[in-house]
Amino acid sequence: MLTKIFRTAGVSVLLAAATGAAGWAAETPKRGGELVYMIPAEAPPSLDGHRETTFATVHSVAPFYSVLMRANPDNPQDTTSFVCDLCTAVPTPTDDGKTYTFTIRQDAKFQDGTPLTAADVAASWHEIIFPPKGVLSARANWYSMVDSVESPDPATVVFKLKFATTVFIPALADPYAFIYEKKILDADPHWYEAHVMGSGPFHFVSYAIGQEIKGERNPDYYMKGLPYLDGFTGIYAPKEAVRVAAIKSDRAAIEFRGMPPTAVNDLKASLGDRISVQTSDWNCGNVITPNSSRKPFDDVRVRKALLLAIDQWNGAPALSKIAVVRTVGGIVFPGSPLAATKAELEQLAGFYPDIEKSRTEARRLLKEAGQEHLKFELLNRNVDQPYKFIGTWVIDQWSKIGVTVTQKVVPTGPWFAAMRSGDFDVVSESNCNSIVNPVLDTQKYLPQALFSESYGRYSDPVAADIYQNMLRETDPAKQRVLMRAYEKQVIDVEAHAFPMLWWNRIVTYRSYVKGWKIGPSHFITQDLATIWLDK
Amino acid sequence: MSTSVTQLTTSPLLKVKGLHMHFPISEGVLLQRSVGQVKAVDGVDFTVQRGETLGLVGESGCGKTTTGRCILRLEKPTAGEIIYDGVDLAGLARRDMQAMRRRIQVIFQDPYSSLNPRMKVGAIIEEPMKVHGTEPNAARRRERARELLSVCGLAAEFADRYPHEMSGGQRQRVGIARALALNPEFIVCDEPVSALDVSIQAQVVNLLEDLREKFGLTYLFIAHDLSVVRHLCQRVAVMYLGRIVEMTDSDTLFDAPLHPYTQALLAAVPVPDPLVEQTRVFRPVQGEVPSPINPPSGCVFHPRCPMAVESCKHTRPEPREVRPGHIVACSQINVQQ
Amino acid sequence: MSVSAPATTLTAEPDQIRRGLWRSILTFCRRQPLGTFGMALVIIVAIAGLGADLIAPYNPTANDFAAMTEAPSWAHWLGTDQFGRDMLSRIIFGARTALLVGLSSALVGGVAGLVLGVGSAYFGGMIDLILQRVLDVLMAFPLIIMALAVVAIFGTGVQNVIIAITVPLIPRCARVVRSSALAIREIPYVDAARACGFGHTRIILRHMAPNVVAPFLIMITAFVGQAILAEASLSYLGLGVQEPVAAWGLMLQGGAEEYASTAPWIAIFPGLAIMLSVLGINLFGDALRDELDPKLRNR
Amino acid sequence: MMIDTTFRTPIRNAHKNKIKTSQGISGSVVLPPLLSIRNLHTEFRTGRGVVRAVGGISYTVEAGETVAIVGESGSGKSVSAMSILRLIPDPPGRIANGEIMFDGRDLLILPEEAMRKLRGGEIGMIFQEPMTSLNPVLTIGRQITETLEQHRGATPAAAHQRARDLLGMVGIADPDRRLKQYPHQLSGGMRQRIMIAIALTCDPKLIIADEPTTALDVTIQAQILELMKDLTQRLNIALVIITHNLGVVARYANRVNVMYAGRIVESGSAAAIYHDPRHPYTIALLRSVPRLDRPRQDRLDPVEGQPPDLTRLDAGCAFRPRCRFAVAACAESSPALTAIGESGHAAACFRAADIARAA
Amino acid sequence: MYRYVIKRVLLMVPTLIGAAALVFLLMRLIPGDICVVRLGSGGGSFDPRAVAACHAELGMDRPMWLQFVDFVWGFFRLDFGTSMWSGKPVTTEILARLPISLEIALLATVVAISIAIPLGTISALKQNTWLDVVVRVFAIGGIATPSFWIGIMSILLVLNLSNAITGTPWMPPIDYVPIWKDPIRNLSMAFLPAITVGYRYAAVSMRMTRSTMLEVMREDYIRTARAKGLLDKLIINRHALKNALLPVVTLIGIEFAFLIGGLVVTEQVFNLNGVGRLFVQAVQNQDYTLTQALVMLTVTVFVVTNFCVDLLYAWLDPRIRFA
Repeated sequence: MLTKIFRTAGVSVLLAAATGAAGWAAETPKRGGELVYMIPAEAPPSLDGHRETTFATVHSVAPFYSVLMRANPDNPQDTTSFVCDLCTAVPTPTDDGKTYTFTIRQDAKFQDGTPLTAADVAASWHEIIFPPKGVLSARANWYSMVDSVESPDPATVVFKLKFATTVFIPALADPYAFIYEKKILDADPHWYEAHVMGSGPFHFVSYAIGQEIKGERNPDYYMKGLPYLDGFTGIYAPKEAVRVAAIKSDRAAIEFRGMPPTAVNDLKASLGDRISVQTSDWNCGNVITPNSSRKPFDDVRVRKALLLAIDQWNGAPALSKIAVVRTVGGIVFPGSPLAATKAELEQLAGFYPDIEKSRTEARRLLKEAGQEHLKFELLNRNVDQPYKFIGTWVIDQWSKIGVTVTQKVVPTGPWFAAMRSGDFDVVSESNCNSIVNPVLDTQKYLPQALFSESYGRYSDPVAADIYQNMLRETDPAKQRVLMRAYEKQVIDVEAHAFPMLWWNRIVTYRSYVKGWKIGPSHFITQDLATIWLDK
Repeated sequence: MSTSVTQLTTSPLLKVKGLHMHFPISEGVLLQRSVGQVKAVDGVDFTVQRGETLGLVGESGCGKTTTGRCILRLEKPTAGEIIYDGVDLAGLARRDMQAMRRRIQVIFQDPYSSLNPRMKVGAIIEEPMKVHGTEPNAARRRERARELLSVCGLAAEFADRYPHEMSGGQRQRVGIARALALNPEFIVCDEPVSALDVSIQAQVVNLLEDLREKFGLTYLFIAHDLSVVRHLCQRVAVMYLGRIVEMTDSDTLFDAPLHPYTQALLAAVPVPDPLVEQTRVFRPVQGEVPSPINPPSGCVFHPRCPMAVESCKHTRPEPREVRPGHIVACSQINVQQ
Repeated sequence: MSVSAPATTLTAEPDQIRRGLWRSILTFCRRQPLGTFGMALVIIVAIAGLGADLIAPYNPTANDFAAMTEAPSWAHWLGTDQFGRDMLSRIIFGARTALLVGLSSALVGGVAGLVLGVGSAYFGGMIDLILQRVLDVLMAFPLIIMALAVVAIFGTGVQNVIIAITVPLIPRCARVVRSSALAIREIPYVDAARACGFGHTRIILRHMAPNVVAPFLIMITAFVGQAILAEASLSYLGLGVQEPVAAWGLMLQGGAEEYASTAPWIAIFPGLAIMLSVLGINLFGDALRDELDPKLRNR
Repeated sequence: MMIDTTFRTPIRNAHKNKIKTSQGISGSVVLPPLLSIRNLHTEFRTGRGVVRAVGGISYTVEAGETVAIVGESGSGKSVSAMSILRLIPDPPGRIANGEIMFDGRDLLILPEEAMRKLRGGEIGMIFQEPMTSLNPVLTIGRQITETLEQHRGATPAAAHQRARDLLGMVGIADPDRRLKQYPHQLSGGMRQRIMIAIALTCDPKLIIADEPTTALDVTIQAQILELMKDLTQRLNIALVIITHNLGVVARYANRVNVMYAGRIVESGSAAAIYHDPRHPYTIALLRSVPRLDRPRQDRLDPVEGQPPDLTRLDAGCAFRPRCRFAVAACAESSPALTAIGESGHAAACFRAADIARAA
Repeated sequence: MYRYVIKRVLLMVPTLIGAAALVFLLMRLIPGDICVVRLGSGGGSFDPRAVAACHAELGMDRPMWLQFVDFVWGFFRLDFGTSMWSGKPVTTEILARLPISLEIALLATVVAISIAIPLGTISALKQNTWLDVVVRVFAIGGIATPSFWIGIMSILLVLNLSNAITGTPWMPPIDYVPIWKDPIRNLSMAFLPAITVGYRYAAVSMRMTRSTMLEVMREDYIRTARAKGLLDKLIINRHALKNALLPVVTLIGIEFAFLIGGLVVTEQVFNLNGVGRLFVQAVQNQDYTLTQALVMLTVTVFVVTNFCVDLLYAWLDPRIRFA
C-alpha cells in the first residue's frame, strides 16, 4: 500500500473548469436523491444572512431562500452578469441612473404558505440597508448610495439612489440578501437568527446545532421542475482532512468552498474518475499590509523594498501546488474587466518580470533607508489555507534581501484586535467579498479614515480622490482608467499594501453530482436548485 | 545517688514546671477549628541538675519524646514553663531561642534518618559551627569536625563520607559529634540507642558516658529500654499517658518501685538470665495504653491497675514526695520513712 | 590477630564502595536495559539539538520550489516538505526547539513548583492552606485548556509557547514537591537542623530542597516529555511554535493531515521524532525512578 | 518488688528436655525431630555482589519445644526462618544448598503445591510488624477464615465459628465485632494476637515467630509472649522464635541458637548459653547488655568493631576481627559447630575449650 | 464519614469560585472581541456600525465587575446565559454536544480499564521478563505519542485498509446519531476516537497499576498471605489487587476529568461535534459566556470526579472509611 501512496504522490490532476461545464449540459437531469455535502466551517453563529458574514450561513440556508437578484447561475464566471430571481427583469435605471424599479413575480410562496409580495422584498432590503436600532446589518456600508426602498404596490419595489453608480447592481446581487417575510420581521427582527422561513427551492427540515442542517424539496417552487433533489444534508466539518476522508469514503459527495491541491491529488489518486474537479479563480486575495504608522514602515522605501522582494511570478506556480492560490493579480479580482492585464501589472513595483532586478532595487532601498538588517514580526491569522502558507513563503522571500522575520500567529479575535489597534509591524490579511464588485472591493486600499477596515494606518488624499471619482464614474472604460491610476498610487507609488496571489477555488466532488457550476465566489450559486445526482 | 542529693542545693540547670503539650485535632475547610486535643504531655514537672543524667522512660505514646521536643522548642508547649538556667524557653522568641540552641543539643533515635543524606559527614558537623559563627574560620572548622569525629570514635576520613556509606552505629556517632559541635552543656538524648544492635548499643552507651565525663555534660535521657536507663541515669522519671507517675533515683526506682505502673513495667522486662527468670514472679499487666485523645478520668492508670480503688476513677493523683527525692503520683502509696 | 583492636576509633574501611559517576552509569545500564535505550534516545535528541548547525545537511527554512514534497532519496533522506525544505534538517533543528521548549518549561515550571511546594510544606498553616486552594483551582484546568488561554492572550511563538506550557506545569509540580517535602519535613534530620538553630532559608534550601531532588528530577523528565507533547498539541491547533522555526509539532500541523496519504513522510517522521524522544525521556525517567527508589529496587 | 503469687513462670518440662537433649545436634536416635535443618545456605544476588545471608546452618526442633534463634540484624536469623517456608523472594534470593526435613519431608524439594499446603497448614508464621503484616483492606475475619477455606475447605459458617474460637483463644473479647473490623482499628498488641490466631488456624505443628514482639511496648510484649508460650504448650506446638532480645530468650526458650554472620556460632540449652557460653561472640553479647536486675556497673563491655560485610566473607571465622581470643588458625578456616561440655551444647570456635576456663 | 463528605463538598466551593474568577479574567485578557470576530471571520469588509450594535446587544458595554457578579450568580443558579456567538442558551449549546463527548469519554475509560489493569498486573508479576518489557514500551508509547497523530494515522489506516480489502474506502460516520437510535452507526463513529483517547489513558493507568502492584507485592501482608499458604490467584486477586487498585482508582478518576483536555484535540481530528471542539470554537470566537460555562463545566467535572474518587477511595479503603 505504501508503494502505491508513494507512486501517486505529487501527481497533480487538475481539470479545467470547462470540462465539468461542458459535460452536463447535454445530459437529462434525474430527479430525486439526497445530496450530502460538507460545509467546511464551524456552524454559523446564526442563520440570519443579513447579519452574518461567514459563508457557513450561506452554505447552510441559501437553498431555503429567494433573493431579488443574483449572479448568473448559468454563467457564474462572468463577473458582470446578474440575473433576476424574484424580479421579472433587471430594470434599466431611470432618473439619471438614480431610480431602479423592480417588478416582483407573484408565484412565490413562503414555506408557511404565505404568498411572497413586493412588501416582503422591500421590508427585507429596508432591514439590510437601514437596520433599525438593535439590528445588525453586516454589509449596510455597501448601500451608502441608497436613499430609499419602497413598495408602492404588491408587485413593485423601487430603489432610489443618491447618485448614479455601477456598484449598485452587483451589491443588490449579494447572496446574503435573503428575502424574509415582512410580518415576521415586523414582529421580531431577530427571529431569523434561529429560524428559517423562506421561499427558496428547499424547505427547512431540521438543524442539529453544530452538526448538520437538512432540507427537503419545495414542491411549490416557482421555478418549475426545480429542484431536482429530494433533499439535502449539510454537515459542518472544519477539518480539511475529515472532509477529504468523507468524500473519499462517500460519506459526503461535495464540499463547495474549495480544497487545496494536495487534497484534490489525494482524492484523484484513490478514486480516479469517481471524482470530478472544477476550478476557478477566486475573488479572494491575500494582502500584506505594513503598519505605516510604525517605524521603519513609515518610510515608503522600506515598504517598497518589502514589496519588491516578493517573487510573485515564480511563487505562483509553486504555491499553487500546495495552497489554494494561483493567479498573480493587482488589487482587482483578475476575472473582472476592471482588473489589470499582465502587461499592465508588470509595470508595477512588485510585479516586475525580473526578480533579480527587483531585489537589487529592494536592497538598495533598504540601504538607503538605513534598514539593511531589518528585523520584524509578521502578524498572521491562525488559518492554514492560505494565510500560513503565504506567511511561510513571504518570510522566505524576505530572507533573500537580508530581512529577518518572525511570525506571530493568533486566532481571529486577537488578529483583528491587533490590526484595529495598530499593534503590529506587518500583517497578513485578506480581501474577500461575497460577490465580485471591484470598486467596492478596493475600498480596502483607502486610508483608514475613509474605510474603517483598512489597517495600514496611512493617509493618502491622492488615492482617496481617485477613488471617489471611480465610484461615481458610470462609463466602464473611464472607470477602468481610474482603477489603473488608483492601483498605481496604492501599490507602486506608496506601497501601502501588497496584494498577494489571488486564490484558486478547486471544488472536488463525487462525479455523480451534476448540475453545479463553479463561480469565482464561494458564496454564490448555493441554492442547490439545479443539482442532480447521477446514481 | 549521693551526687544528686548534694546538688539539690544548687539551682537546677533545667526546671520544667506544669508542662502541657496538647496537639489540636483540627477540622474545617478554610478556617480550621479545633475539635479535640491529643494530650501528649499533660502537666509534667521535673528538674535536671547540672551534670546529672535524668532518665525519662515510658511506653510509646506516653509523651516522653514530646517532652524532649518541647525542651528543644521543636514544639511550642501549650502551657508551662521550661526554665533553663533561669531563662524560660517556653516563651522565648525565635531569635533568642536560636542563641540558647548552642547550649542545648539533641541526639535523635534513628541514625538513618537524622542525618541529611545529601551532606557529607564533615559538612554535617561543621554546619552548626558555621551558622552560629562559633568557628568562623573554615580550616579550623574542618579541623574541629575531625577532632569531634575522633572524640566520638570515628577516624577522620569519615568526614568525607556520606551517611549512607556508614553503618548505624557509625552514623549515631556522627549524630553525637554534631550535637557536640557547639560545645553544649545539655543534651536531650531521644532514644539514642534503641535503633542499634545490642553489641553496637553498648559501644554508644559507653561513648555517651565518656563524653559526659569529659565535657561535663548534662543529659536528659529519653528511652524505653529500662536496662540502658538503669545503666546510664542517676535519676529516672516514669511517664504514663502524658504524666510522670514516679520519679526517684535510679537504684531506688529499679529495686523498689512504688507506683503500680512502674512495677508492672519492670516486671514485664525479661532479664537475660534463665535462672533469674525462673525465679521471677511475673504476671503481665492487663490491657493496653488508652488513647491520649480521651484519657481515662481520675488516675489515668486506673483501668489497668491491680491496686485501683473507687476513688482512683475520679481523683487525679498529684505527684507527691513520699520519701525524700522520691515522687509518686498514686493515692494508694503511703510510705513515710 | 591482636585482641587490642582500637577500642575508641573506628577506621573507615577502604573496601567500602564509593561509586564513581562512570560506575553508576555502567550499573544503571546493566540493570536498566530499557532505561539505557531511553537514555540513548535522549542523547541522540540532545546531540541533534545542540549540534543542529553542524549536523543538518540543509538550511531548515530555505524554500526550494524545485524540490517540493519529494519522497525520501539520497539527497533528502527523509524527503522534503511542501515548501521543498529538507525534512531531515527540519527534524534535526526541531530537536533544538523541542529541547528548548521541553527543558525550559519543565525547568522554569519545576523550579517555581519546587519553591512553592517546599515553602508550602515547610511553613504549613495558613500559607499552605491558601496555596493549596490556589493550586486546586489551577489544577482543575486541563493543561491544554490553560495553555490555549495563555497563547490566546500572549500570542504564539517559541517564547509564548514556553510560557503557555510552563504556567499549567507549575501547580502540578508544586503538588508533587509539596507531598515529598511534607514527607521530608517529618524526617528527623529536619528537626536536627531546627534544633541546631538554623534559619528557615537554610533549612529549606540546604536540607529540604536537595532531598526532594530525586523525585523532582524524575518529575522533570516526565515534564519535559509532557511539554514536548503539549507543544505538539498546541501546534496542531495552530497555536504553537510558528513558521519558519523548525519544530516537530509545527511540522505535523497541516502536514500530517494534508499529506498523510499522498506524501506520508511529511506526516510520519515528525510524529516519530516526537514519539521516540518522549518515549526515550519517559523510559529514562522511569528507569531513574526505579534506580533511585529503594522500594522498587530488587533489594 | 510487688509480691503476687498468682502466676509463676513455669519451669521447662523436664521430661521433654531429656528427650531433646539426648538427640542433640547429631540426633538420630529414637524419633526423628519435627524439623531438622542441615547445611542451609541462602544467598541474595545484589548489585554489590552475592550476599551470603545464611552460610550453612543446621539445627533441629523437636515437637512442642521452643527454640530461639538469637542474633543481631544481618546475622541471617530471619532469612533462615523464611527459608524454611521458602518465602525468600526469588530473584534476588535463592536457597543455594541444604536440606530442611519437616515431619519426614524435605521442604526444599517439595513441589510448590505441597509446599503451599504446608504453609499456614502445618507451619504457621508470625511476623515482626503487626502493623504491616495484616492486609489493611480486608476484615480480620476474612483474613482468618480464608486460611481455613484454603487448607481445610471449610464452609464459611464453619470457618467463621473457628475464627471466633480462635479469637477467644488469643484473648480477644467480643469476637463477633472484632471479626468485622479492619486491622487499623486494632492496637498493635491486638493485631499481633490476630497474627497468632492466623498462625494457629489450622492446628500447625510448628510456628515460626520472626521477632514477634520487637515492635511492641514492653508490657504488651510480655502479654504476647506469655500468650504464645501458653498456647504452644497447651497445643503442643513447636515454636521457633527469632529475636535479638536476650531477655526474651532467657525467659521463654528451651534451646538457643546464636547466629553471627549467617552461621550458628553457638547452640545449646538456655542455661548452657547464658551460664556457660563458649563462643566469644556469645560471651561478648551477654557482657554488652546492661542488666536491669543489677546495680549499674562502671562500664559496659561492648563488642568492638562492626559486623562483617556478608558479600566478602573469607574462609576464616567471620567474628575473628572483633574477637579477643582470635588466633592464627581463625583466619585459615571457619570453625564448625562442635559439641562441648554437656549434651546438646555446641560452639563454633577453635578455642571453645580454652574459653570455658577464661570466662 | 458524614463529616468527611460535608468537608469535601465545602472544599469544592472555593475551587469553583477561584476557577470562575480565573476564567473570567483570562477571557477578558485575550485581545479582541466576539463582535469583530463574528463580523470579520468571512474575510470581507463589514460595517463598523454593526460592531457597535453588536456590543450593545451583548451587554459588553457594562462594567466588568457587574458582568462577573452576573456570571457567578448565574452559575450558582445554574443559569449560564446565552452564547454570545449564537444567541442560544449556553445550556442548549452544551447539551447538544455533551452526549458524544460523554460517550467517547466513557468508552475510553472502559477501553483503558480493561486494558490497563490486566496488562499492568501481568507486567508487574512478570517483572523484567520480555512480556514486561513489551507492556512497558507499549504503555510508555501511549504516553509519548501525540493523540492527534494517532488519530490521523488511525483514520488513514482505516481508509487504506478498507480500500485494500473491499475496494471502497471506508471511514467512520461524521455525524452523530444517538446510540439508542442506531447503535451500530453510533459505535462505529465512537470507537476510533475512544481508542485514540483511551490509549493514553490506558497507558497511564497501566503504568500506575504496574508500579503499585510491584510495591504491593513487596508488602508484608503479601508475605503473610503467602505464609498462610494461599493460592497465588487468591493472593493476587484478593490481597494484592485490592490494595494496588486504590491509587489506580484515583488516577483513573483524575484522568477521566482530564479527558476533556484530550477531547479538545481528538474531537478536532475526528470532526466530532463534542464539547472539546465547542471549547476551541468558543475560545477562538471569544464567546465569553460559552467559554466560561465550558470551563466551569470542566472544572466542575474535575472537582466532582475528584470528590467521587475520594469517596470511592474512602469506601474501598477501610482505613479512611472507619477513620
